[in-house]
Amino acid sequence: MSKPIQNALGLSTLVAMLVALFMVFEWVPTEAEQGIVQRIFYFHVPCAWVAFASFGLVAVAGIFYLWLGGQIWDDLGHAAVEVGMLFCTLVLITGSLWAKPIWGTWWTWDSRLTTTFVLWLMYGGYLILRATAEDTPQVSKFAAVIGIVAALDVPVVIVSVRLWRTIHPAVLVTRQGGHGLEDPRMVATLLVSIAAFTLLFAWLLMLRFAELRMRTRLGALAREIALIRFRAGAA
Amino acid sequence: MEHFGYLFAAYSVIFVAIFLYVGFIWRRQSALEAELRSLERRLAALGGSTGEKESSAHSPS
Amino acid sequence: MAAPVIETHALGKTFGLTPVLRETDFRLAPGHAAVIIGGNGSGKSTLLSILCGLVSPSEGSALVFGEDTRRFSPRYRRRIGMLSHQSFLYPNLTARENLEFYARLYGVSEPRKAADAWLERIGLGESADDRVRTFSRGMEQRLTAARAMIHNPALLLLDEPFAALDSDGIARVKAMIREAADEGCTLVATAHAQLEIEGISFELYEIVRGQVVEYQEKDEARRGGRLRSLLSPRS
Amino acid sequence: MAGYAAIVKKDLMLEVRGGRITTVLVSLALLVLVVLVFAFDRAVAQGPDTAAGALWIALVFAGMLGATRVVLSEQENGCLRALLLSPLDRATIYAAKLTASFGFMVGAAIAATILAMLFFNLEFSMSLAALMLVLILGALGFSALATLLAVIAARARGGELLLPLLIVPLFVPALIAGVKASAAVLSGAALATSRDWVGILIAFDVLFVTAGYLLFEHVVGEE
Repeated sequence: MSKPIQNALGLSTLVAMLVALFMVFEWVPTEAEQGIVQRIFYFHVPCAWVAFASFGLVAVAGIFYLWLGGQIWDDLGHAAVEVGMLFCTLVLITGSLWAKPIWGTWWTWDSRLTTTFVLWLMYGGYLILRATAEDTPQVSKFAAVIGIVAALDVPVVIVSVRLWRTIHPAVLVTRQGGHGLEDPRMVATLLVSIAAFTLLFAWLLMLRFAELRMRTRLGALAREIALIRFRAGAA
Repeated sequence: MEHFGYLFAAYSVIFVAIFLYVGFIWRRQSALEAELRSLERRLAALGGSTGEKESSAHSPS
Repeated sequence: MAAPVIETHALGKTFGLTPVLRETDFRLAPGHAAVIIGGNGSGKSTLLSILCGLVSPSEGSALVFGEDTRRFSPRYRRRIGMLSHQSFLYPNLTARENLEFYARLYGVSEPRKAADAWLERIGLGESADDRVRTFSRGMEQRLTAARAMIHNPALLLLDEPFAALDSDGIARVKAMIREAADEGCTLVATAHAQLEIEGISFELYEIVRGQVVEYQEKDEARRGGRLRSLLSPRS
Repeated sequence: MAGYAAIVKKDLMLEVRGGRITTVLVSLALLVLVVLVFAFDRAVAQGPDTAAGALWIALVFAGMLGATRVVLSEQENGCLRALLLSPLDRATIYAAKLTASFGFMVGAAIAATILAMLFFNLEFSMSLAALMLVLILGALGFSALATLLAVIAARARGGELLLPLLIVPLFVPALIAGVKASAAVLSGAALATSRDWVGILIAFDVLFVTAGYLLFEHVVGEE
């Protein structure tokens, strides 16, 4: 992964992010019902999008790792789950900061919050496996399998959680009423933010991936040195 | 400007988290780079290849 | 000459950063027998684990019956018998139940009869209904040997077959191995020092710094020979 | 098929021979129910909702211990390696191990249901059959996951702690559906009213039994 691409991506992320920030704070009209705090939405939703996309990528990388082999897929899955967890955490935090003024509570078992939280738990366990277990091909396979299984679980989680909440009496106003996006400028702002976050996601993923590739190469070099010494009889 | 604090907090959290993450990666990357250079030198001293091929030691069956 | 039963090409295995096997080209023709000599941790067991498909190689490849062990299909596994230093026996089952279980796994016809026949051969007919938990080390070893051969394998991998046997057990297991060899079974055994079974001419190999090479007589004279003469000057 | 039957028969035989899995699971279910009875206010802890919750807590704990133990029992003397060396496919080994752990979980579910009927003063009625069906569906999904992931507990560093951390979040949808359906059934509603929940349970089971069947070969192998 070459440095120029990385830098170009970083630069365009910066520009897109500045444009998005300008639109969020200066350009877009304030939402009538919720007031200024509704602007959290423009970064909250892109965070969620990025988190979902990276969890999807984890599963794809897992499938390729099991199918074709190659440390590169394992590194990709590892980078994706980490970046995904970062954004998933941000979704939960910004969601909380939005819920408090609007719903009067930091946390509610609303269907989307619950789904995000369950995903956070699932991939948190996966990340702990990555972080604590040794870096062996066996653990890479475990990780790939868990990544695939978790992705299979996501639709079931979404359906069951939605059903769980609708059967319960709706205590709180549903969020749909909150952001109808009546102004086209709101839609435009959201789309630009999503684009900016997609770039950010690609950049972060690339950075982390490049680091993991370096680690893999370091391992390969260390193994080669060990093999040369072994051949020479200096065990 | 009601609830401005929440809005500010939300955006700060996002940017602080991202900057910290990028900072950590950059620091680790430069440490790794140094380590890679030293290993490459050691390997060259041992007379091996520069290890361009990726070892297949990590590929699954 | 018939196609070799075992054929490895530049076979290497590294666990983490520790190389165990390297650049091994080893061939064995059908019906032949080989002994691989090496000390503890020399990679003997790893080689056998690769040959039976349990462990996949890091470098190069191993072909057994012409099939890459990385993609070993069930019909090839049926033709291999493995006597490892793990007994693979269930302590809470009786000797007969253990053998019958493995006979069924390997699709042996009339598993009950086969189990009884083998129990007689290894001299455990009277203990057939005792749980393996109550067995002495030697009895367990004999049962382990029968377990490894119950499906009449075409290739028998023996990892230090006589390590824990008393002299009676050694004689019995040797007879079993000889009988298998007479039926055309290919043998690969590992040992600390030379292995002698009457009627079988073993090709001798040793593992030198992770590489399987033909056993050098002059080395024997220098190392083993001198050691032996020191230990038992009269023999 | 013969190999599948042989493994299942062997597991059954081992359990009859004083294997302790049933004992452990039943006493664990008992303990969980006792703890819940004392942890909740007696006045509150009577309804079908509490009983349903208690049953599922017992089921999850029993599964965590029992379903994984069925796979781990093969570790002694390297028997798992022997299974891998045998001509069976990995998928058949998975099916056999799944059958055994599912069997143990169903046993635990039956014991927990009987105990819960006593502790929570539930009516013994036709709803029992519906409740058992729901619990059995849950047990199948849980053992499908646990059998697939149990090897991790043995092979990865810190695996025993990690395993519940991985399984419970994955099991959440089935847990939600199971508790809801059980509570409905226990409060006297027909199973048909929980059709959606049962549907989710069945979908969960199909999905993870299939996934386990296909993916098991990637987790049991060694390096």
